[in-house]
Amino acid sequence: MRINSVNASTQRVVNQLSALSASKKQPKLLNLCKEDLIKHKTITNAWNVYQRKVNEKRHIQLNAQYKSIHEAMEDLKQTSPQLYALANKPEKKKKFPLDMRMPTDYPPTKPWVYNYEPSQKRK
Amino acid sequence: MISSSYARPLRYLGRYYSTKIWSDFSKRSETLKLIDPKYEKDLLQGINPDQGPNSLVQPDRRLAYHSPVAIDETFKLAYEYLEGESAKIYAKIDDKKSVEETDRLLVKAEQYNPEVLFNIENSPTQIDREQPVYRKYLQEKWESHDRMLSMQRLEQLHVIPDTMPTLDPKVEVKVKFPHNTVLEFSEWIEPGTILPAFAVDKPPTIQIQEFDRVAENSLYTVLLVNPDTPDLETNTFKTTLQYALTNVPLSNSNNVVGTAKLLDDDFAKQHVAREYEPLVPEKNAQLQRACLWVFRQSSGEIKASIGEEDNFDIREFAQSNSLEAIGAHVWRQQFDRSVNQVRQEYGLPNGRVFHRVRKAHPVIPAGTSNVV
Amino acid sequence: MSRLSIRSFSSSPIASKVGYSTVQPVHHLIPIKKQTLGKRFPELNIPKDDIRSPQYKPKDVYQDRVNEYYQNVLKSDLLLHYYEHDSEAVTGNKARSWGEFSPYAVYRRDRKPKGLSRATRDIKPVTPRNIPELTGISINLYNKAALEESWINISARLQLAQITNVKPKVVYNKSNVLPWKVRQGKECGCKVELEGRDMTRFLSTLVELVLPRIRTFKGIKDSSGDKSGNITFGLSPEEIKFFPEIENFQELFPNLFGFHLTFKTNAGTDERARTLLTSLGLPFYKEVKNVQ
Amino acid sequence: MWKSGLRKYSAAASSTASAGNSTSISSTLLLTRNPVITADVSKFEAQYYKYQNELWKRLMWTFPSWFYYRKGTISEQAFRELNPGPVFNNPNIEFPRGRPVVVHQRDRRFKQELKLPKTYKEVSQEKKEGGETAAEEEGAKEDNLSRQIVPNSRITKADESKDLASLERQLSRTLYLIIQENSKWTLPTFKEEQVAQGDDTKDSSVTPLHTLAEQGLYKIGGNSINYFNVSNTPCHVHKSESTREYFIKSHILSGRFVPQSESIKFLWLTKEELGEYLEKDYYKEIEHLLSDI
Amino acid sequence: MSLLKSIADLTGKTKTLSIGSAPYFNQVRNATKRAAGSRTNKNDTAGRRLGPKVHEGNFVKPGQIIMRQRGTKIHPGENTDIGRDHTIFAMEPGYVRFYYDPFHPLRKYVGVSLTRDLPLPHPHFSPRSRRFGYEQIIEPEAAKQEEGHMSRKEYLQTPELKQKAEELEELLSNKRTEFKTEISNKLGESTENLLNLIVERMVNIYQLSRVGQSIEEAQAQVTFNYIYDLKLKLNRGEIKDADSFYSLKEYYLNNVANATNSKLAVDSTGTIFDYLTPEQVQIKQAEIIKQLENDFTGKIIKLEEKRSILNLIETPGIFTKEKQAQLKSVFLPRVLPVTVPGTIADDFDPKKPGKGVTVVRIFDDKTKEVKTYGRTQNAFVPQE
Repeated sequence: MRINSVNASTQRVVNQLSALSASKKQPKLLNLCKEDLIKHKTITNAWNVYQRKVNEKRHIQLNAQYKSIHEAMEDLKQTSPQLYALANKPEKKKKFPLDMRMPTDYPPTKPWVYNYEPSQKRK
Repeated sequence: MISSSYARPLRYLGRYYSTKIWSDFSKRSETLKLIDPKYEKDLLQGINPDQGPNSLVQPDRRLAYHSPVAIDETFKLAYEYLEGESAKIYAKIDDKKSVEETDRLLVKAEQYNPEVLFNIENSPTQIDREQPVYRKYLQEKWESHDRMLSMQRLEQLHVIPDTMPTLDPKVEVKVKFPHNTVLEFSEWIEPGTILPAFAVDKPPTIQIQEFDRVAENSLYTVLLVNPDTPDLETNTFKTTLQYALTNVPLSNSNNVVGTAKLLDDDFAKQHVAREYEPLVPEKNAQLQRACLWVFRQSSGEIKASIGEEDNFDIREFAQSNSLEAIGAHVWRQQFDRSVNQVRQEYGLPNGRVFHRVRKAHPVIPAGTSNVV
Repeated sequence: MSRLSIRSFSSSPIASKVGYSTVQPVHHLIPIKKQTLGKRFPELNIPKDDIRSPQYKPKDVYQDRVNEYYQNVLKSDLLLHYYEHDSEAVTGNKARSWGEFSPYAVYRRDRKPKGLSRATRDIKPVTPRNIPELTGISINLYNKAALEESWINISARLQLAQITNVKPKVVYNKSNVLPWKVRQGKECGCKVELEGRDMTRFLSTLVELVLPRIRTFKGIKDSSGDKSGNITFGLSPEEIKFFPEIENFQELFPNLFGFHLTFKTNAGTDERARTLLTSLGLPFYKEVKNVQ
Repeated sequence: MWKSGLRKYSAAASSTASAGNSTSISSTLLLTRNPVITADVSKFEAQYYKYQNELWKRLMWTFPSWFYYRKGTISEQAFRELNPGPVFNNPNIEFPRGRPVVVHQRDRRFKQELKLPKTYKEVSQEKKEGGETAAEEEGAKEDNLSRQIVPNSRITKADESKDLASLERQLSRTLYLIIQENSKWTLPTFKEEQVAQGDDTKDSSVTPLHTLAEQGLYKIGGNSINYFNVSNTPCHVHKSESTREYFIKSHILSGRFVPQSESIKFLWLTKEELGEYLEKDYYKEIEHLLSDI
Repeated sequence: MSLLKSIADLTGKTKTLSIGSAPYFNQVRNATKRAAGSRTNKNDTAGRRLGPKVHEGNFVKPGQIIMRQRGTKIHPGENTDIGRDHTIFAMEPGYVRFYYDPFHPLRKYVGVSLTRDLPLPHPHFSPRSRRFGYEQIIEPEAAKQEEGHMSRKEYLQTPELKQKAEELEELLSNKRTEFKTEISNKLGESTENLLNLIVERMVNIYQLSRVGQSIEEAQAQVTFNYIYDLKLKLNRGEIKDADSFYSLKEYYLNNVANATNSKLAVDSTGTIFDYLTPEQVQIKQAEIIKQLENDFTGKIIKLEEKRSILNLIETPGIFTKEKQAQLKSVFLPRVLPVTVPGTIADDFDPKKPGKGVTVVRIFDDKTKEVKTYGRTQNAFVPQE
């Protein structure tokens, strides 16, 4: 009764606080039976093994790429010092373009922008 | 279920590859199967919601149980994936690999098998200890609790360094006195417990669990010493030997020295180097520690018998016989009303009685005359 | 409160007990976790990622597109982008020793680095092992209004929780500054540390839905950064309106609060961190100084 | 010490190389189209995400509907109509599958399933659409913000028609540009002209590798390509006795590849498809540069 | 003063040091403090007489103070302790040693060594040197009195323990008489001595099975206990020689242990029954469960049926206690399921159920509906 009789702004704060707090909102604890517990463990194990494999594969590929860059630069240094100097110039101010977007779950209505107009500079 | 042969089980002859490897027992041990077959359907095929899981006992609780959504479908895919990975590992095992390498690969191939996990979680006493994967899980369990507890007690009660200087525990040592008819004393004893004399008046059952593969013909020594026997001449303590087993052959699965073995006359003759005599503390002589040490015999059989000297030097004994300490256990005793009866049983004279109050007499160095 | 009046279960008063304790050396090498040996609260010994723990929370609940993009596309690009042939690690400004022979310095802390109060990290060349990565986003909301009326902080906390899906922690004042009415121990805002899927979801919302709709937003200042690869910028209350979680419930959040966002990276330098953030879709702009 | 020695050695080597004029340097362009949509997940991954998601929902706190739908409002009524409360724990009824534990209109044993009432905008939109004609509706559809969102198909027309030259195919994969000039499919390669003439004192006399690749691309593919060059640094070298092909990595961001001569054919292919079109040894050499996704 | 004097002497000898006309050292010291005492002058306290009270190598008695200090200038080492004000005192009689401990290189320690020639600290891994300190009571009367002395806790617990022991003894003696008649019935005629041995054995097995040992374990344990007691008797001299020990042992093994092991068994409730091997037990278990399923599921359970179900479940030596409880909860529910024919009243008015009809409302989880049934008396398993 007393809660209902407070003014509107106080009531709003009370509501906000109750939306934040855990009281009466928590679900029952998961008490899995023995069989389900082992099943869950197996699922988790499989996921961990799977992720480990994926990460290993990525790591191997990145290492190979790094080695390949290193070899290319080593070779370029031998073949053409000028080109090497240009290729090894640090690009400190270079930024990734905003047009490079991260993938979405579903494609946009027009999956690709074809009508690109080159700027004046390039011509 | 548990094979008692000491021979090395399970070698994989030739290359072997099957994607349904976890349901194929032609080359894998039968002991990797679910021990209790009544759980098989619930675990591998899914729980029927109209009957509920088998592991819950009460019918109403069984029906009221709800599995997480989509657990069975996910489990099926996970099982297939892990089984495939396991088959790949089995394909790597051949006869050229060393024993350690084979064991390592066997652990890797079976460690995620849900049947193995279920066995180790729910029937840890019935598992086959010859299988490296089970030993690995046993070791993890031991290291996560029991090893820490026993080392804490051994340190707190000064078993190290009062008997042996230090301990690098390799085996799990469990002790119980199965002749007891009271539940409190008939279970496995937690290290450091204070026990009454009647609870220890018959020799204990000792379990020594090795976690690495035990080499053939490896022998063990077990010594029970009491470092708190009063020595009135010097006003200090001396160590007495209460029980000694030597040259005991043990394996991963055959690892208990208990009633069944002691009943055998040959065993008693060959391995009991000193008959069991329980600790019988005298009145007001305070708590005494019964320290049980387990040694690996690194240089074969011990031939010499143990002398009857008054003060037993366990360090010297271990060094002269090149024994490696691998595990220990401790319990405590003090004078209680059953001590006199135990003394009578063992034909011991009546115990001395000491003053209740501790006096300020200094220690008398050995060799000086006994003048207080 | 005097020490004598503290209630305790012990029968002897605290004042008669010695304030001395020492650690006895042990005789073995087994580390003992004492808390796991107690029998009173067994569930506290279960690790959080075990489903039996009351604190268990599933982590991989959906496909994480931001992380996948980073792993599959950006990592390889960044490796190539940062590659510098024959480069070596640049040693940071380190704490100095007091000299080898001074007996006074045996147990003394090392000297501060030259010209700085704290040592700086080495800058190592980028290899597949240390490709810069966004490790977390920390959101810090300083609520001035809460200094006077602490209940105002409730709506600030709720606002952060609404946006980030993580329950914020309350921040308290550490010191007294009377002219600003800052009192020690009073609530002055809240903060959230985002990691994993919470972070990537927040990042994608920010980059794809919020920032493009802020007309005045030019980008993050090019000079932002703490020199070790953590970039900060702020959002004002008007800009927070564009978060879809707030936008659709405007009547529930009549007062909005601005906050600071810190993108925590392991890049090591601000320059690298900036490049990393642009690859994740955050724009930067260069300040033009007024040149007369 | 050893460093300076190395430098000397390399300088000597390069001088011999450039003096000999024996090697021809070219720049190969690895032009990629990054995935537009998220990667396709395996069956196990999809199932795992579903399982975890269900667990997550099961362990979520109860939705504070009293906060979002204030008591006595119309929206609250609509919400209540859409979400009838769970079964009440009546002590006179038997529940063979467990008694419900209801707190705040949620059975705490299960996840909470919610249906949300339509917002004011949506309702008014519906009303309007009801009154309007179908043609008007069509026109309004495109630019109306509050129209119902229907996700587009992950498989595009280009996939269906198997148009290998389209940039809209295989949206979840990385595509690579290959061209055919003399009946052989290759990655676009552009030869360095000036370095062979051998004036190595001036930098301006040579074109940097990435510029070379850019110029070459515009030459064969037209000007309307928006692309991002990842780095000046080559990511790979394909060596033979007298040739050096340095790989330059770029992403196409928008625009299109328009062949500037009739003889040029081009395709946008995934990693596996590249294996079919390129020479086997060559593909094996560059396999690690190509993304699996 | 002495400085002034020496300088004054100097000036006397060499005049070059005097400056100007005024004599250089003719100086007056003015008071810089007020003459009347201020508060700060009075707060000096008496010395606290801190410091070591004994020297290295001195003999100390327990409780004797070794060091008084503020804070721990010196730390308490072996056989010493520290008081509330950091006073270090001896815990054992012995010789004082001041030393450094390698585990705490910045601390000084003081300890008490139990003998004169023992250095401190003692090597980390060597056994501790300890003092026993208790004196033997020689006089027999006093010794007996002291031995009989009980702590308060023991004294208070004694009556209860005694009563428990008596109850146990009574239970066992009842069991003995009970077993005696049963065993003599089962085994036929035998000598009184042999019968007593067998009865004692069964009682012991019963006791061990009460703490959870299986029948085979308990049998082996009881055999071992008997032989072990015989051996102790031999050691005590109650048995003349080794030969009679062996003959007694053989007699027990052949006539008591082996003769009864395969015939008699006892369960944890103290019921004697024919021994079954573990394989036989398994077969029997399956049989009983099959019988329960075939004969009693889906049927009305009256008192008679209930008794036969209970008899089947409680067949001695077949099921463990937990299993029995589980079987009871499955086969003897309080209310039979609605699928059992004859437990549902065909037509009834939910508001006015007839005599002997109980209205039951059950929630169906699949259809999400509440169904109402009228249950007849037969639906409820009779309670005794």
